[in-house]
Amino acid sequence: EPKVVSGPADEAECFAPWKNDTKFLSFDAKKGPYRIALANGYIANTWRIQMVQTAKAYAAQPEVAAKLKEFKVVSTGEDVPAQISAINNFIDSGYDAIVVDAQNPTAFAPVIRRAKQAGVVLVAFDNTLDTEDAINVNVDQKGLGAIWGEWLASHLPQGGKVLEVRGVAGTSVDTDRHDGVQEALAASGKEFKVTEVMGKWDDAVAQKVTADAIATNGPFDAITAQGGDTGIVQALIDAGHPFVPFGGETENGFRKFCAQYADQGLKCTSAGSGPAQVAVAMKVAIAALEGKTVPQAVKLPLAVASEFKAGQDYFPDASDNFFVGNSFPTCGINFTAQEIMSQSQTNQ
Amino acid sequence: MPAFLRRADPAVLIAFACILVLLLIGSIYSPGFLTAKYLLQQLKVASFLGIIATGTMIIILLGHIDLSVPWAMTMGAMMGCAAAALGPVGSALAVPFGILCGMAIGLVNGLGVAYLRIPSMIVTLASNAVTQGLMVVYTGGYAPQDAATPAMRFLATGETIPGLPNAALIWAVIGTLAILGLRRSVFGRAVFGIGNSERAAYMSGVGTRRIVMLAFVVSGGLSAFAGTLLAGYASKASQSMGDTYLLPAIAAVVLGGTSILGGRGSYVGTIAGVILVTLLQSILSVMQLPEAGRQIIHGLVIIVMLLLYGRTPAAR
Amino acid sequence: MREWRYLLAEQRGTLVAMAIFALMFTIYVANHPAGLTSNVVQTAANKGVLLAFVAMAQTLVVITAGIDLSVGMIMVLTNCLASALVVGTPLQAGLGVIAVLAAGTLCGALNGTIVIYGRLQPIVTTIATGAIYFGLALLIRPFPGGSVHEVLADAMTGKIGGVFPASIAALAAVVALVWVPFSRSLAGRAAFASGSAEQAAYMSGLPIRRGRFLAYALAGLCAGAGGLFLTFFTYTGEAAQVSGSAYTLFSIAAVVLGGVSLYGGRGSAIGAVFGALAFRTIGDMLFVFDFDALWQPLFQGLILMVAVSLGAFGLLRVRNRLDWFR
Amino acid sequence: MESHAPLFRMEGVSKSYGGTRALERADLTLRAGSIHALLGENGAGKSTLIKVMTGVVAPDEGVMTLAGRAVSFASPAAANEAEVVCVFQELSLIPELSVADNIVVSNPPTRFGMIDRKAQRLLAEEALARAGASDIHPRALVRDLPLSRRQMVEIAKALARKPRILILDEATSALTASDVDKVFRMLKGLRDEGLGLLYISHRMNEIKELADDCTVFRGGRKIASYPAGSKSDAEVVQMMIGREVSSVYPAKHRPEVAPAPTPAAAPRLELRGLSWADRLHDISFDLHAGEIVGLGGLDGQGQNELLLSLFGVLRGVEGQILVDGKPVALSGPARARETFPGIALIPEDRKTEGLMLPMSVRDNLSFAALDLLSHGGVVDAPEESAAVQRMIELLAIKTSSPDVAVGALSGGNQQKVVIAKWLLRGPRIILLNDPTRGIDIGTKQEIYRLLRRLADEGAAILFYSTDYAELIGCCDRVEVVYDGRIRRELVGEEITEHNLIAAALNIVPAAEGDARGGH
Ligand SMILES: Nc1ncnc2c1ncn2[C@@H]1O[C@H](COP(=O)(O)OP(=O)(O)OP(=O)(O)O)[C@@H](O)[C@H]1O
Ligand SMILES: Nc1ncnc2c1ncn2[C@@H]1O[C@H](COP(=O)(O)OP(=O)(O)OP(=O)(O)O)[C@@H](O)[C@H]1O
Ligand SMILES: [Mg+2]
Ligand SMILES: [Mg+2]
Repeated sequence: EPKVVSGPADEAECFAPWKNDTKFLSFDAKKGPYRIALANGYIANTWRIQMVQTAKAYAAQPEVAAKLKEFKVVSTGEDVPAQISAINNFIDSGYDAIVVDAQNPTAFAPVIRRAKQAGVVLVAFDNTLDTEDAINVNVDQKGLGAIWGEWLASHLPQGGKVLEVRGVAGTSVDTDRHDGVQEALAASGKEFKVTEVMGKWDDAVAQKVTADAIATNGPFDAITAQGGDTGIVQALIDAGHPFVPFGGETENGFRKFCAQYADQGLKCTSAGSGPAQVAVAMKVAIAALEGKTVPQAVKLPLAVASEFKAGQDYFPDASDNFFVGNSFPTCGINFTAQEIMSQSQTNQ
Repeated sequence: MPAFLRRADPAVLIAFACILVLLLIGSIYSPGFLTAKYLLQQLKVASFLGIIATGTMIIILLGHIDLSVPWAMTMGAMMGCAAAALGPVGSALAVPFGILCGMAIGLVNGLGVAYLRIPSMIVTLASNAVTQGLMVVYTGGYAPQDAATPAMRFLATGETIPGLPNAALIWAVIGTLAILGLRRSVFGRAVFGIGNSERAAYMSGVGTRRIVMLAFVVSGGLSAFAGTLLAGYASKASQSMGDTYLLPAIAAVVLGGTSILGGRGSYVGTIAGVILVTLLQSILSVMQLPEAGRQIIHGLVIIVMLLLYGRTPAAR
Repeated sequence: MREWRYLLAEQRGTLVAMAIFALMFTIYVANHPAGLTSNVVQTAANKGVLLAFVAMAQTLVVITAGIDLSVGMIMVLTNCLASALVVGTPLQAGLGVIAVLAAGTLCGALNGTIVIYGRLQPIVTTIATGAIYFGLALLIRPFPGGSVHEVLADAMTGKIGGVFPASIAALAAVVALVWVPFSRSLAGRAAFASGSAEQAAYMSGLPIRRGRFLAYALAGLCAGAGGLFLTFFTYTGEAAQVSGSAYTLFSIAAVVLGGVSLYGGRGSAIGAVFGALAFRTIGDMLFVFDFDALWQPLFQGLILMVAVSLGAFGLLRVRNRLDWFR
Repeated sequence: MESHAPLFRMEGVSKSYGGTRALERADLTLRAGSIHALLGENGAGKSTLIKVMTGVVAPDEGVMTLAGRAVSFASPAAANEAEVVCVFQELSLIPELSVADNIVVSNPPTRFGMIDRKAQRLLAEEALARAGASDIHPRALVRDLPLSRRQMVEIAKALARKPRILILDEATSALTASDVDKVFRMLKGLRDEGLGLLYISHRMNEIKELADDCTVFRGGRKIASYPAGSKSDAEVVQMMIGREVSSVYPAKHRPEVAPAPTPAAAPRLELRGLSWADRLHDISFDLHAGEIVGLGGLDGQGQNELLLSLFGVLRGVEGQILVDGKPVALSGPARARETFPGIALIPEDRKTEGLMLPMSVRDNLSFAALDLLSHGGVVDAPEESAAVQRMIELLAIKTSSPDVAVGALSGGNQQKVVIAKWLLRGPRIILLNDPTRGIDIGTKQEIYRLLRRLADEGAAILFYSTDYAELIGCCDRVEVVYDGRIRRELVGEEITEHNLIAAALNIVPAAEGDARGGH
């Protein structure tokens, strides 16, 4: 049972509170080294694989490794109950802290209660949990949408036709980002006609629906997309659609395109929540176990870029599927693409 | 009525009529649906599904089902791209290597179904899971090269005949082979025979196990081939790129009049089914409806079309 | 002597499923850091029961030689419904439970109606109705949310007398109230018979349509019970397409592990329940064995492959090659 | 019980399937307390008539009356309701259900709304006993029973329904003499209880023994109704097939005419100590080119297994099989059919082992010989058509075109397709499992002639039949099987009904002469 204390947090630079009125917590210090678990859901996409790789890389860093007795990762698939059960099992097995990339932010109430009773530190990231009883490492999904929306509005002085490629229907991330975009566009006071398609955060799907949208509803004056951005640019190229301002995610392939076609009108803002946030979540968990003061909700800086420099904002030699934006300098977390993706089993 | 129309299966004719109706409805929403550009684009996208559906159809004709399509596709695409990383030789062999990997999955399925007599639905489910596992390990562990080769790009999006995407050309070739193979070849006859009664086919001295295994190998190879083409289309391979193709492929084959119990169906129907499914998805995706509405309409349209022509004969 | 042999032959699928489950669960518990505690059992039970409900639903349809690819979506839809209806006073929540189960039954009945009276092939019909059910779920829950009567939910996912998982008791109750009467009724027999040999069943004067319809409707009911439990388990509703499809596919795996013939006419929901529990234990193995995170899906796939290949050992005993063909 | 009042009447009933006119203004009158035989060649419309009577198909026109009241059944269930019960030619058992389940299938005893399995079991046992099949365990799965046992279950199932009219459509076609005896005793009992029985069979001797009235059909029309015994065999056959059949069986080899099996040459097929599981024990005999050898014995004594083992279907067969003096390893039908000089098997159950019912006659006929009719894996269509046409003519298969689905042919014609599809390969060793089951007398004669001709041309034929008359009429030699062993070899004149039955029942022939004088 953590004490509510007054801020600021111990590593205030890194552990920025989510809001002004965010509570600060202090758990009873436990003696290390700790047993920490990562309960992941789905794994078969690049973001999640990269995330797991980053988590392992972070746990392997000497100063972190020294504090860990065990770091265990379990991926349970799409199925929320399986993930809940995994957390239950971690609790029953006496792990000190559990880091969760939740499949669904609202579904964990019962297990959060159990964790609290058992005195286990629960830290959620990526998809955060709707609760005050766990620590959330928050990416502002709605704010991300707002960034894209505001950026588009600023690049279209007269308003115009916008193509919005959304993600997977029914998820909170999709809804939050969509709301952010819509509200920002509406707030600009300009006239926007938005065509919405569902791209499922997948390049091939996004490319197909974009091609269809261009053929039937195009041309567009601007584009925003939650994922699958590389495919969307590819669709523009294939259709001979003029390059237009594009607010999108942080895929390496997308940024490659943005850099390549910048002078032909492909102005981009690329913002997102890199998989490396898992490292921040682990850092928070360790800090909490050490009895340090941490905010209940940590605000993660977004990795935003509108200018693209090779080797820094994107990596010409790395895979298009790679997610860029893996550094949180305020937290002392800096991974290069190579560090993450060539982190193989043996050198763990 | 021209002779070829009189000979044709009425179900297939109605299916093609449904295609026209869909297009007309689309064109009320936006005239863009009737442009050559849009139609050719659909044909290109339909080709991927068409190639997969060819394999799916052969399997369904046997009375089996292949649920390993999604990751066979992904594996084909990823392994093809991986081969390209090995330099010019690898680049030249990228597509065949991808196909070979798909055939390997098919071989596992085929061995399981034909020789170990495990229900196809479950072997292919398991092999799909295993393949997914392999691809996750591969992606995570080997900093994979996953950019499509120029050859893949060319096969998927290039145009040998101006205006006609190569993908469509490839589908046409595969389709022709499938029509001839199913109608005229010993293999095709055996497929129909096994689909109707594997026991009787076996007792007729047909090597039913070999045929079934071969069919799964073909299906795996076609899935992987479609995967490499899809990688060419998207210019890269990625995880779970095949997830959205499994159910549409089955739906297309059955919408085309093939019996899920095996032994009955025509490839022309499958062509109609593939185009129907592709158009329906495309039209719904660009119509500005809430996703819920799209899903509901999608389901309703399929049921209505089946009620129009896909009913099995009454028992009496 | 001959009598028990026949009994054994009848129940072989179910017994094998039980054995597979017992073996896997023993391995799991033996390696679990916490050992065999009531918490560990409860966690496994809650997770397994969800799939068991869906597998039961799938069994009902599969014995008629059909397949229901919408079971997962019915579960998702009823989950969303329950997150809106099973709230408020105990009375309201109770009525909500009934409404949710009724909605599940209705979905199943709709499948049945289209398949039987529309004479369409079950596989595409249920792909299509699955899309419809998912669309409806999205209408109710465009994004995750809602709530549930927490006392009821905790009771259903908790422990009876501090030891026995309540979810298992609920599952047993559904088996006793739905499956047992159905399989022992004339309609149930007609469902089995039409799955085994439809023409013969018709010639024998069995009420095939009634039997099949009932099977589909009860499948909807079981899937609805699954959706209800999902809500109890998560306190929330979510229109999750991927998890709907995942449950559908898992249910097929569970049914096969449970000894139900996908060709129809043979199998028991009890076997499928154990098949589901066994399948779930495959996932749990990841927890007790220290596999690298990236190797876990492969490991899981391989165990599944091995588990489904176990049946092939029976082939060694086949001395008449015609027995290969069902 | 008035035996003159017609129990059931059918007038002017017609039924067409697409273009095929299966019944044309057919009439039938069935008296209570009588056994009425329906006769007619394959495809005459007998089964169709029965299906109309029992509500399986709806007639195009015509009326039916049951005990004076007009009836029309919408389904077999409705017919059962009116106590009209039928044993169909294509059996209507549910393979995955137990024997007991099947016997009470549509009307099981219930307790509290659930099926009472104890009561069901008792009912089933009683029905099996009445049918004379107490050897069948009520919990056995129908799937696991051989065809003859399934027919017995089907009869028991009909009895359990307490019929007023009982119809048997070739219900005895797979039964051997001892079973037939039991069934006949039972049927006669039912007749005496006042039931109306309708009996269809292609076995003339059965009809002679059983029937009170007979009706002959041809081409969907009623030709004549007459009291049994009022017409000679020749007249009946004349009515059935429209021509005379002088002698059903072709002449056998007479050593002085054709000393065919030259002992010098190696036998075409030689079995040496064949054993398999607990079904076959140490079976040895030879089969020479030019010979027709019969397999006798009660059904289910291992004859089917013996034929299957020669076709490579069984695993773990011990002993040796030699073809033309060379040992062969048969790993399956595919090997068997290619083993020079080619082995063919006409299987037991045409529906599941012989035919792909929904496929066309053409596809079925050419299916086993596609390797011969193709070049480089591509089927030669003209060659195929010619071959198919040849076989249709050779066996006089009654079909409107080769594109018709085999399932739409009458039972007998389906059987002909099975035979024809193997003859198309021109095999030199032909194994037949009850090949004339359900075939009319005219066609039977053609088949016997064909077999003899094939033998004369050098084929070796092994012929299992449940019909003793056939063994006596056709075979040069008969191996009688009992409990998986060759009980006795009967050659030439020794092949008599008496000897066949004695050996089949494993009765030791005390002294050959005595036995002959006996009955
Ligand atoms: N389902 C069907 N569809 C089309 N034609 C059919 C069908 N059933 C029977 N026929 C045709 O009707 C005719 C009569 O068939 P039916 O089965 O009544 O003959 P049958 O007298 O019983 O012959 P058998 O002695 O061979 O059993 C045949 O020409 C047959 O081809
Ligand atoms: N499928 C079957 N086929 C034939 N006989 C059966 C079958 N199942 C059970 N029986 C027989 O029916 C009787 C009842 O057996 P069973 O074990 O089913 O009892 P039960 O159904 O539990 O009884 P109750 O109806 O009193 O609950 C036994 O004699 C058994 O051999
Ligand atoms: Mg007949
Ligand atoms: Mg027999």
